[in-house]
Amino acid sequence: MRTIDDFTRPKEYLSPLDEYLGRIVREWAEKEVIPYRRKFDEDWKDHHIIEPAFRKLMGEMGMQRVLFPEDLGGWGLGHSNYLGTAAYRLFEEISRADSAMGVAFGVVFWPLILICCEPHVNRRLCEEFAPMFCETKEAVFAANAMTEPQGGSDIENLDVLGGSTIQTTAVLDGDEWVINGHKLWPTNSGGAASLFSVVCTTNPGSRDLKDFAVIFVPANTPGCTQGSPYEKAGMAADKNGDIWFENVRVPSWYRAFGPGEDFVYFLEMVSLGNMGSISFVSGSMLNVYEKLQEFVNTQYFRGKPLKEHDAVAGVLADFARDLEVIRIIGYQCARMLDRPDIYGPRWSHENVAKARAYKYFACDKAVENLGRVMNLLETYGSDRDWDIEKHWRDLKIVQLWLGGKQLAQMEVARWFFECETL
Amino acid sequence: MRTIDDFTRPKEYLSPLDEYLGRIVREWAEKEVIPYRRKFDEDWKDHHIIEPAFRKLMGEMGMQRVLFPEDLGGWGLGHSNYLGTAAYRLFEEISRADSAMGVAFGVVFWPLILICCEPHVNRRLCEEFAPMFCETKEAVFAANAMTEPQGGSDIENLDVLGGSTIQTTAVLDGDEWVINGHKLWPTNSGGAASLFSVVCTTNPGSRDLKDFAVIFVPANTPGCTQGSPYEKAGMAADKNGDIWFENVRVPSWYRAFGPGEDFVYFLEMVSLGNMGSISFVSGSMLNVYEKLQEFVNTQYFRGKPLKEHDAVAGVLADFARDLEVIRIIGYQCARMLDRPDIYGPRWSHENVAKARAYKYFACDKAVENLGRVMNLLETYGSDRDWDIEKHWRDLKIVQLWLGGKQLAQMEVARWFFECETL
Amino acid sequence: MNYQELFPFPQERCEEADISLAHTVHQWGEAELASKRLELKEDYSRLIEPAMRKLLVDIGLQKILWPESFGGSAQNAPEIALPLTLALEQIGWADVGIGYVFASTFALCTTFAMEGNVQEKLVQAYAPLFCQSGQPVIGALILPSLKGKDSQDGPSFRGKALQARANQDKQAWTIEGRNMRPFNSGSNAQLFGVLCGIDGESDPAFFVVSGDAAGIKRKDVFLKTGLAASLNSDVDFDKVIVPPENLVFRGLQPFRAMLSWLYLGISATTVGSLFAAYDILKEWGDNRVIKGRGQVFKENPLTAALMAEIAMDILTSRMLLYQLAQMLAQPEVYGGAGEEKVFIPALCLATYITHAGEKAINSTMELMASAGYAKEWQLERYWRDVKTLQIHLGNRELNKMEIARYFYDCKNLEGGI
Amino acid sequence: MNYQELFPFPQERCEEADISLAHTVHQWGEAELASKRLELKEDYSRLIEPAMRKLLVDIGLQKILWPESFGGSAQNAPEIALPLTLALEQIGWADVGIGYVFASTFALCTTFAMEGNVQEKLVQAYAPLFCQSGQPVIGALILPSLKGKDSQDGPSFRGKALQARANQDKQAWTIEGRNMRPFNSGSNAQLFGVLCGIDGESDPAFFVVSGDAAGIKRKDVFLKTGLAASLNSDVDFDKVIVPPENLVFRGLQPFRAMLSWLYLGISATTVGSLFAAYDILKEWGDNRVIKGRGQVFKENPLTAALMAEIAMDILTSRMLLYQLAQMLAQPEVYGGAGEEKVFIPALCLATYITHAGEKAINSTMELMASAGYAKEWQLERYWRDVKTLQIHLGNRELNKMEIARYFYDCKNLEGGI
Repeated sequence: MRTIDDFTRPKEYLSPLDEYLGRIVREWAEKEVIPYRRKFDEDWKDHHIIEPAFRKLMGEMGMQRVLFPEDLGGWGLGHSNYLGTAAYRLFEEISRADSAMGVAFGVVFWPLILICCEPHVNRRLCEEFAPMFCETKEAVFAANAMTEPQGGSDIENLDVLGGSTIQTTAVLDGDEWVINGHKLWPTNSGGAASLFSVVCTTNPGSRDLKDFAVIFVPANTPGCTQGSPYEKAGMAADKNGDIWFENVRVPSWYRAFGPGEDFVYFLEMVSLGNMGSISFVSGSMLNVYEKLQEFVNTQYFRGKPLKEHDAVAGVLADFARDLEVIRIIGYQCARMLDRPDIYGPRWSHENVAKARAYKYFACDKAVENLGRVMNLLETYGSDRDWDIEKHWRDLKIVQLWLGGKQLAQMEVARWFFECETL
Repeated sequence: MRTIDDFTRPKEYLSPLDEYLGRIVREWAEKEVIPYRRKFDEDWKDHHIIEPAFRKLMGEMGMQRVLFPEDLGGWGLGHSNYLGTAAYRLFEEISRADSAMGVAFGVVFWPLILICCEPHVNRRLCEEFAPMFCETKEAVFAANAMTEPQGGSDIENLDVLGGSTIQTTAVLDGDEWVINGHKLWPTNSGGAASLFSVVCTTNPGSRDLKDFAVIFVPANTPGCTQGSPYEKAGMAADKNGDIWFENVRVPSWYRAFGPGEDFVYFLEMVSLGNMGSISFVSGSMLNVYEKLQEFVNTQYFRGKPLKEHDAVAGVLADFARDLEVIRIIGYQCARMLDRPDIYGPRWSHENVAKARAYKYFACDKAVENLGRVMNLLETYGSDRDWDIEKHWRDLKIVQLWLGGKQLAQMEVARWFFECETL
Repeated sequence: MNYQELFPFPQERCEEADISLAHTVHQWGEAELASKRLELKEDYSRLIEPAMRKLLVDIGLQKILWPESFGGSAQNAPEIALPLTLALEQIGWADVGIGYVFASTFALCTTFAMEGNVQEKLVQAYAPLFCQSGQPVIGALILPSLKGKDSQDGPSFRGKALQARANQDKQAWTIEGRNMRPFNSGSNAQLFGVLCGIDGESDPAFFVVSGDAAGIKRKDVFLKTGLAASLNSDVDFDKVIVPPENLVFRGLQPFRAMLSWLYLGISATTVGSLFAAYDILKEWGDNRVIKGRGQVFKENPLTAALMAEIAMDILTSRMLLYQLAQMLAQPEVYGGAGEEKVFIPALCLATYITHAGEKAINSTMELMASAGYAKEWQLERYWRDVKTLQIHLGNRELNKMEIARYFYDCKNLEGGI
Repeated sequence: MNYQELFPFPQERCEEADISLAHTVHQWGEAELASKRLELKEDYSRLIEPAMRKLLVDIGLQKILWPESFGGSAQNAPEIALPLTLALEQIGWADVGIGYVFASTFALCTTFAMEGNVQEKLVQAYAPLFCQSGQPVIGALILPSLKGKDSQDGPSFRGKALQARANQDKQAWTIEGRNMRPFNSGSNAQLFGVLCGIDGESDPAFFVVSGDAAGIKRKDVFLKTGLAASLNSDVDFDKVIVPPENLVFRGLQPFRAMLSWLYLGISATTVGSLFAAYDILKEWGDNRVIKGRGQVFKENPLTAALMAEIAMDILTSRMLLYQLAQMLAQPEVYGGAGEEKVFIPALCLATYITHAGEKAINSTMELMASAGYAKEWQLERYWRDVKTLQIHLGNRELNKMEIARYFYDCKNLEGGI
């Protein structure tokens, strides 16, 4: 029988770790997640069922350590030429079981990319935070505190706004930054994260990108509080909530880099975040393929399995086709971020715009396909016991985050058509 | 200003010839085709204007020779690891100017692939036909005579029909094949082709693929006649018509290979034909991008170039995004056919099904996008002087050929879902 | 202007009283549900039962089909299609699940209570339940379904498995079915409508069965993605015995007539939920500020363009909905609800409307980003509900076989509804 | 059954006489065009003029708006919307270009001949041309357009460039315009309707100009993708002088009223062309054999599924078309054709119908493969024509600004029609 591994990946791009990572994570997913995931929705607040699976993956198997340098207890992925493709495989396998776990895990990479990745390793911060992730068997989460109450993902709209709408402020007081502000919605907030990268401004209202700052704040720093998680349409394993910073003080060297540079490497987070989103999409869709195969093989119409009906097969073909395309595009995106020597820096406007294009392509196609697949199942489509409605809900959420489609469209239009006033 | 070269190609895959081929063909297109192409539609029957451009490209620049071995006057592309990607670039650049020229040229490769490509070079036939293509400055066309009056592209539907619907027969009479039948619609028929590969059966009605034969027939063989070209919605540079074979006699060794093998390598034509179709799509769309850039930069709405209107920019973004995706998929497809060592033989069911999937994806997206682009131009969209309506007409034709979408869907469903009765 | 004025409908064909009923239902929705949105999120099940009681019993919507002698309002002529549509739009606006449960129950009852179908014994048996019990009454449909290979030995109808069999013994019928999955409310329906296979006969028969009949076993309520008001569970019929008059009809045409009414109900409920999505989006568009330049959301051309698409989907859906209502309301012009020339357009229109609904709400969610999927904003509930309504029309590809057969005179196409 | 019966329309609202007129037009189309398809392919221009003459002069469609005293049939009340729709469906079925030219001319004439707008001097001036000249009469519209940067110094209307300017000198008006691109028939129109900017005034004015006025220069007919009956060319107005009564209206509302009628015409013509595509596909589906197993094309579930989609697009488009016709026919219920509450739905419906038309014909071509793009099968002509009709509605994204403004009460959105 055909399996998910029959879908194409550009084999030239795969990391030497690919097979190993894929295998252990798939085993973990089969054993620790898939048997329990139908109960995840009701576990959204407490994570009683979800937490042990995270612990296994991140703490015990050590996936939360991969970005750190080897000498600090990590796996050195931040130094490799396979950051994108290795992460893609990892996220894809996790998301096949549960894309909320995919994003919760993936976002741990977000702040760490800033400090662990060539060519901009911040060794001092690596040393500072490596123990938090590398010297424990517990799952440790990080979060990127970006979005603010008014304007949503506007902050990502850097071409237009130059950071001028950021309300969270950082003031240097002696050797310390004093941070004040209110963030909401970040993945791994709602009480999950132990470490934040906080997007803030050193000069409120400024459009000078030198005033754009990313500062690390351990979650237990006095003055930093997290609200309860929000209830959402899906993605129970990903907690989102409010974070308040009230006169939070951290050492001055907790700023990722410094004026100008924080902004540049923040763009790298955007391109990698978009790549990660594609991996959540293809991972989920691979599992939909498996469930769909089961459905169309076992459910009968007029004495034949449903897949033998030509018109149904047409929908199956479109689904397989689009999953092929999404996956190839996802790996191409990962490759472009793996190899700045060939495709330019990860933070170039070109790579950011293209990653956004691929992401919103993947999401549009996923939403369209999942809608059609739900429909093939008739009323079973809405029943939790076929799992497909879960992926349907989750993938819709992937489509909406990172500023949603419209912000992506504007960035793509600006790059390819050099629009100047959008 | 952004150019078409800003659209992504997987650089790892490109042939060493890529830059050179791209440059000379682009120069040819700018000089020999683009200034004249608005008159092509009325030249569909006679090719008075079209023919000189073909002569330059194929005969004088020698592009019709590239597949043949070097020692026979060719460029040796049939021996290379870059058959797919080099051809893709070539076809794409031609199609940017005129996709009908792209297909008319591309289809010259079709019969020649059978005899010129590793690992199944038919040296004797190479030697036989190399002079026809390599020792002239005239454009020489070849065609693959496949489709028959009843059933259209059913013949390609080999999984289901096993060649049983082929009505064109080949009977061995001593040292000669005697061929009888009627074919229609092949590219480069209608009087253009000098050489045909004829898809026929040695045992009418048989489902045994050993009876499936591909036999070479020079167009001037007695008994072989071509009708006038059909008038079509577009693609004037591609002539299509009827071909009749009445007791056409050719030497027995004009059969491509022999029982079983003819069928196998015919599948290779299918996968390469689908890849080529994607290159025609992306080539055309690259030119649409150029024309669209010109339109949205120079046409004003409310005092600003049209591209500065956010809602219009949304359509521009979708167009750029989809062209990115199509092109990456096209090159991935080409790569898969370049490297059987990595992706399996070009004629594997997997590669055939996947190439079909990519092709019908590209065509669906192209038709959707061209429809939207036409609409952006308001009534100018239908005027020939913006060139876009030309590509709109041509790309619709690409969507419909090779058996159209439904045949592709069935083949994709059969492969990915192992349907058995479709 | 509100949506009632913005989205044209053939007001010249509607009675004052019907528009007034719709207004009453709207007020009910506002008071019982819309104004309690946050409570609803926390404690849906506590609020939903009293809301249904108010609507069905106090306002009296469940009385419409029944004779005045039982306390009903005797609106069982086809013209009920227009007031039904007006009311269901408003119910759907307030809660899609309630709309769906009501529409299904209504469709079930049309089979024996609609003018032309009236079966006196059944009316006498069930009218008191609807008019005098003081309880909201829920009817569940058990229809042919895709099933596993094992089911292929059992009875089927137009390619799908019939979930139950019926056999006549003396006068009474015995109905048997295992692990049947009703279309709605398996766990709490007071009556069932079941299409059953009968040994030795090619046409199935439709039975009405009281929910308290001996031998009915209900399983646990299962989790599903939407329509929370429909508490569904698998059901066993273990030798359930029903009197002969409970065989309501046999064959295709009356089955299709019931479906036509169900399609109208699903379509009207969908349009109502689009009004709710419109209201939510309108509020968002009026208040959200983007691009940090004080640009109100709705004033950005790109978001406005998508908002326009959504409005167009609502506009066309509503117009087509009323076209369907008018077809069902005028059998003398268009034919009866079970005739192919009405049933097929009804299927087409319901297919269009539920897909336009999916598209419109999908786009609305896009525009609202995180607020689109946060339960707090309620939009995601309508999204889950509308999709679930849609799939209750059945597998679209199989349905298309019905449609193609009609329009192109196909002879051998398999399957369908 | 043919498409007239398969695709429901509100027959109960249509007069016998109107249905009979549609029948006459259908027969005209059959005799003059459909039966001559192969000749048409070879020699369109020779056949088209006599066909137009038969339709417009002999059958007399161009006489409908004008007073009986001139030989017209005096159908200039809004109720003309329904018979117009019935007739245009049939014209579109036969030839989309003729439908478009007629619909544009009709829309132009409504501005001064429709009940409520009647301008006696203009009616007297032009009624004889339509009723007594014995010639098919073509009117061309010159409307605001996207133009290059240079045009930005000139007059504009709602974001687009006005192609002409008018200035009053004593009594007469002088109209100036260079390289104007009419919406249709620039090369052979007998009258023009031109929206002109007036110096110092914000509202533009609409003029009717006789095609033979001094100073009108027509360029060569240019090549375009569809609507072959519309022989278009750029036009210069070099100090064209017109009398004061030729200023038909000023401002937005009457402009929109004209567009509403144009949208109805474009929509009806599109639906007619879908009937033609249906006929072609039906013939193909009945006769084509695939899969080498003697399976008739229409009996294959996959192709049937797409055929069903096409039928659904035709069904919804036709229903919405008649909804639009009924709105225009009943200004007392829905408002006048130029009011926002009619104009915006008209724009929405025309947008829907022309896009559904594009989709349906695109799919039909898919199914017919090479026969879809071979000129011999005629389908590709409808495909080019329907797309060209659609783009005559204008840039869809800009149009959406109008729609969003209405439905969401936007204040600052730029542009539109």
